Amino acid sequence: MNCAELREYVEPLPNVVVARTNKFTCSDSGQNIIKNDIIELDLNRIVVAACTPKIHEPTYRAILMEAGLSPYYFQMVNIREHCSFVHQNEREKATEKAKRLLLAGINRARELEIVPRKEISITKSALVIGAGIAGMNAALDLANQGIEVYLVEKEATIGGKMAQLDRIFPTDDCGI
Amino acid sequence: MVNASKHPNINLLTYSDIINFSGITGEYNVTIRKNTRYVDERKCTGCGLCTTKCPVKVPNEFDRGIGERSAVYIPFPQAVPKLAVIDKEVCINCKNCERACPAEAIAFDQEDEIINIKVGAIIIATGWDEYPIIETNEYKYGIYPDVITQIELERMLSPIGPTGGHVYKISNGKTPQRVAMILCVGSRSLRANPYCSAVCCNVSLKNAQLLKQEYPEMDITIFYIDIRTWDKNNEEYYRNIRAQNVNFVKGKPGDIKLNQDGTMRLYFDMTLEDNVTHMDFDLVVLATGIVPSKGTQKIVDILGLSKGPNGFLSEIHGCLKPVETKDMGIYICGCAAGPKNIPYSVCSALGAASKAATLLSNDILRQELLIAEVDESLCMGCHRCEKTCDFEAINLNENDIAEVDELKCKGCGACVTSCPARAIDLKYYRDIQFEEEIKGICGIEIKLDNTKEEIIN
Amino acid sequence: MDSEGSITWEYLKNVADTLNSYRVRALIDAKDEIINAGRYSEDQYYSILFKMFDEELLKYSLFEFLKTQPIANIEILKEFSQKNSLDIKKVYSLLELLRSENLIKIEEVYDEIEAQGEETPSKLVFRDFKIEVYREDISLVKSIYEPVEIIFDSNICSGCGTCAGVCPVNCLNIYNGFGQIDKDKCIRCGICYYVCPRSYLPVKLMNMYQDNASKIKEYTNIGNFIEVYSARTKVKEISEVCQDGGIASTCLYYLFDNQKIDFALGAKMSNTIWRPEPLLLQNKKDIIQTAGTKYVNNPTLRILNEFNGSNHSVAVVGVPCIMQSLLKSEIYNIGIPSLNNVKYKIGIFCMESFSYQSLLKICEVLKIAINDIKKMDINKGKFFVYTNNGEESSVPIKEISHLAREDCEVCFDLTSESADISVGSIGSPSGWNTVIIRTETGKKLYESLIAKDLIESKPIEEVKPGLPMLQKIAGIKKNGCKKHINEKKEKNLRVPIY
Amino acid sequence: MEAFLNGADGVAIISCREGECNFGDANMNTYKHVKFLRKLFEHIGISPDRIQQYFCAAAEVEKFVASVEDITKKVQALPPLPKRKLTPN
Repeated sequence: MNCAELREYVEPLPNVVVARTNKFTCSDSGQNIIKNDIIELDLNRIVVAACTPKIHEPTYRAILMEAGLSPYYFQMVNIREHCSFVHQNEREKATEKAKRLLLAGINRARELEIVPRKEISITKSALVIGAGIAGMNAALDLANQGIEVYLVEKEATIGGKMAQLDRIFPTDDCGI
Repeated sequence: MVNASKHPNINLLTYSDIINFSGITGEYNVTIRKNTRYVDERKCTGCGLCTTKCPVKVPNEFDRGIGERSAVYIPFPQAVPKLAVIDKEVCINCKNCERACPAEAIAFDQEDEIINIKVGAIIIATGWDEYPIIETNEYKYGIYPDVITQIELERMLSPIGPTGGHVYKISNGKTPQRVAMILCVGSRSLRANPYCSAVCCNVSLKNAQLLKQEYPEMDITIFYIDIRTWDKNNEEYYRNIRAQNVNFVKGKPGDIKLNQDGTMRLYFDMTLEDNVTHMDFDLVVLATGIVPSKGTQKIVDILGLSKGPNGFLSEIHGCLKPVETKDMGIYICGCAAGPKNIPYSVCSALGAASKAATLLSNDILRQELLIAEVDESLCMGCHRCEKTCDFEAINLNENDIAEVDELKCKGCGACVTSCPARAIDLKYYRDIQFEEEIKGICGIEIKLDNTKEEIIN
Repeated sequence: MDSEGSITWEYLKNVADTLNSYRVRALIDAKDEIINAGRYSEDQYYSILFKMFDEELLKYSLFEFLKTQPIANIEILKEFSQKNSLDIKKVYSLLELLRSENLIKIEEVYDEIEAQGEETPSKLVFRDFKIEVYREDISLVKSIYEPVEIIFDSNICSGCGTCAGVCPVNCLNIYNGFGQIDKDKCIRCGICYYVCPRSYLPVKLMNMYQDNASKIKEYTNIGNFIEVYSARTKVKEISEVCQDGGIASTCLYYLFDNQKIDFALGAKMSNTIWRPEPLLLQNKKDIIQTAGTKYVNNPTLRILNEFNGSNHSVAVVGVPCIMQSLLKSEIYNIGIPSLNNVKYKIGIFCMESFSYQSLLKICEVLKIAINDIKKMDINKGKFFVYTNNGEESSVPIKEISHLAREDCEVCFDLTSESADISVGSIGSPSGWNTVIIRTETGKKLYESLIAKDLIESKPIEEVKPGLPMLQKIAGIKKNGCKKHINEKKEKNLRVPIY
Repeated sequence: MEAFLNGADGVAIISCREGECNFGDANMNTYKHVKFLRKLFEHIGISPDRIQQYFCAAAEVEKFVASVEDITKKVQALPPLPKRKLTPN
């Protein structure tokens, strides 16, 4: 889609201080641009229109934190999966849709708030459910690191399905 | 097995079920019910004397019903912990065992024990079950006695199994001469499960080899769609067995009929020769697939995890986060997450253990509170949110105002919609945030002074 | 869909606002609970829900309309009623709702008419409303539709039983004349609050409905009426058992006889002597059980749900508070099937009633065992008791009035102003009833009684002490009510909003 | 309703399949609300086709596309709903 057009579209929107297009915003150089902008322009909300938040949202949140901003003042708009991937042959319509999504993202960004965090002291023990070959190995591994492990098995004996096997491939060892 | 049971850092709780779960990463509260064995674990020596005195005989589940066990039994000779257990459903209360036990370990008045524990992380390794072929009677399993599964063959091949390592036809007790093995029963099928069960090819190859070693004259035919032996050394293993005079037929048998002489006739399409034909066999062994265990389903319900369309537990990312679930402190491994061979199961178990240990190596965890929030000035105390919440995270305080339990709330938002007074909002996912988003998607711009709204499209 | 053409954006906006209404939302979510409670079927549930929705929708549209006006008055309300082709009375009722929900403030403007001699003292005449909207956002208002629990707690529950009779989840009941609520079952739909005569009661509006008037005006101490008579029954079975003139029973007798009603609601004596309980009358034989005045209060409307569903016709005989809640629920039609079935409202005069416990105390004062009492009566300011042995004793009302129910202190209504026809003894000679005809329904019924030769009737002017006496006593009750309400207000106690 | 108020002619709610909700049975809770809204739309004279709930898992691409096409078709058959008017100042 037409990224320059998108930038021109969002620039005059209320509250928008700066809009940039950039290849690979998630790269180091892209990250630095955001960081510098936050510091120099005193930004308090960041909207990134790029790929899925599933992968890079943590990356960007980290940048916000580095720049001294709450990581929750960040909003990601997925114009890759939602626009360029699914509307490959309709460039103009895809751009139009991206505008709407961006507008939604910017609108939401205005209302963003800091989410409080709670500090939890971690209980140094683990529960392993199922004492088959996987459960036993996991339990032993943890136990060997000095962690207290509860190994719970619904049957009367541990070993699981593997105890039923006579030999195991490809080594033909005994199953038990 | 013995290592696991003897390790000082492992509290082994067998014959137990998880019955309740709450809390968040780093601080889970789990309630475990230790089902009664009717045998005192501290006194039982595992001598097995009681089992010889018990008058009840039922099919032995461990040996897949080929052998028998009594109502008081030790699952198998190398069982860990080696303790007797009484199956109350079949027990006739004759108390012979009580009289026989030299350690006075039989305790008919024992009751279920409820144990509450606090843990920082959870690993789920609830394993697999065999494809329930008894329900579908594929290849007349359950109808013709000499149609068995690989696990049943496995038990017969075991020197400690019900037949002492010898293979017999169930119908007449003779050693079979012609054995058919059918792969992909219940797997890679449009009628049953679409997925590959990952281990059946190798299991069949291994058992064919064991049979060949025991009975060199035996005719073994393996019917396959594709032989999938993808892991380290497995292809070599396959080549080796192929060289041992085992017959391989590419094509899945379509029908099975019982002949007058007790043998079974398989009809099949030899796809490599384009030839529809049939052959007679004494024993048919089905390589049944792997399905999620019943325990997995139960754990999904109690822990509130998600599972995929095939019923296996879902990881966050199939490639990069294969042992992690959406709940940060809960990890999955082994066949609970999908069919695996043993090395892969062990790898995933160690992966999960490593992930859990990484989490537990921290002293403090910072948890985002993406949870519901109650506006006390609007709350009417109608209890509706309390009834709606699946996680029992909302309760009314003494002033009849709803209170959210930070540890239990999962931030699902069900209470938000249930509140008639609109007193509940979800942090970071507030109604106002969505309303603004909707306005954006609908193309409505908000002017800076916030007083004028304008249509752009 | 064709009808979509007439929908405006403003309408959609009001629909959206209405969906935020506490009551509507409470009902939506409680569907399973309501249907499982077994009182209303799924169809009835939806009809109640949508009726409520429509009512709320109108209310919010009025609110939105008022918001656009700087100062609203009656003219503005008329404009709204014309625009939406609504009865002006309906608009008043919505206004009353908005007021009770604290969304608007209403100031009433009165004209003072100067005294013209002794005969006509100076008085205030209603002229106009001054309506001020002082809340912008409905969704931020804490709902006032609390369950009637607060009414119970503040001792102003009249024990009429309506709430228990309509509750969709059966969480209310009346014990010993006072309400009780099962908080766990309650879904907070506020239906009970809506029908309760002691939560808020639009008195002026109720008189207007009785009168079928479209203007707000002042009424006398006995409310709106068409005609007043003094009458007594000619039906022998009734005259043998009745308290005075037996007119209320005769009305039922006629209605059952002519298949005008399928059921009637009344009070009969329970197994505990002198303790009434509600009765669903099925035919005229049942009337005998209900004849005679009961001085202990009775939650007649509790059994409303016993004829849920089909299109029955029902008459209700009851005291003023019962009539009030019936008329109130008629004005705020909430689609409760059993309330829609009520076709005749026969009111009884009531000065105050006693709880069963206080009746026992009166017996103590009189040194009579309750089981010996044959008949009770209030006459000439005294409470009379006649025993089975033919003895008669009495005590001045003043001495026992502190034993009356506390809630009766806040009741302004002596003559069942909300009924179709009111019956009582005050104003007529002994053995006769004063009958106040209030509505067209009441008038038709009374005319039929005369036509069928079931009663003997005289204009009230022909008997002593007559209407002035009734007006005077009604005035006493009204003033007493005002006094008690002011007292309670001073103590910051909850009072009914009239 | 916010969507309708801001100019949408139809709303599709696409949720996980029955029994596969991440959060217990929130998808079925939503379904209850959608069912009510459809009834309400009928009651106030709006076509219930304007609001639909579809159940499809994240991986069911065809079903998702079919859902979107289904509601688009249904809503396109209906006249547009009234739009918010421009309020001067």
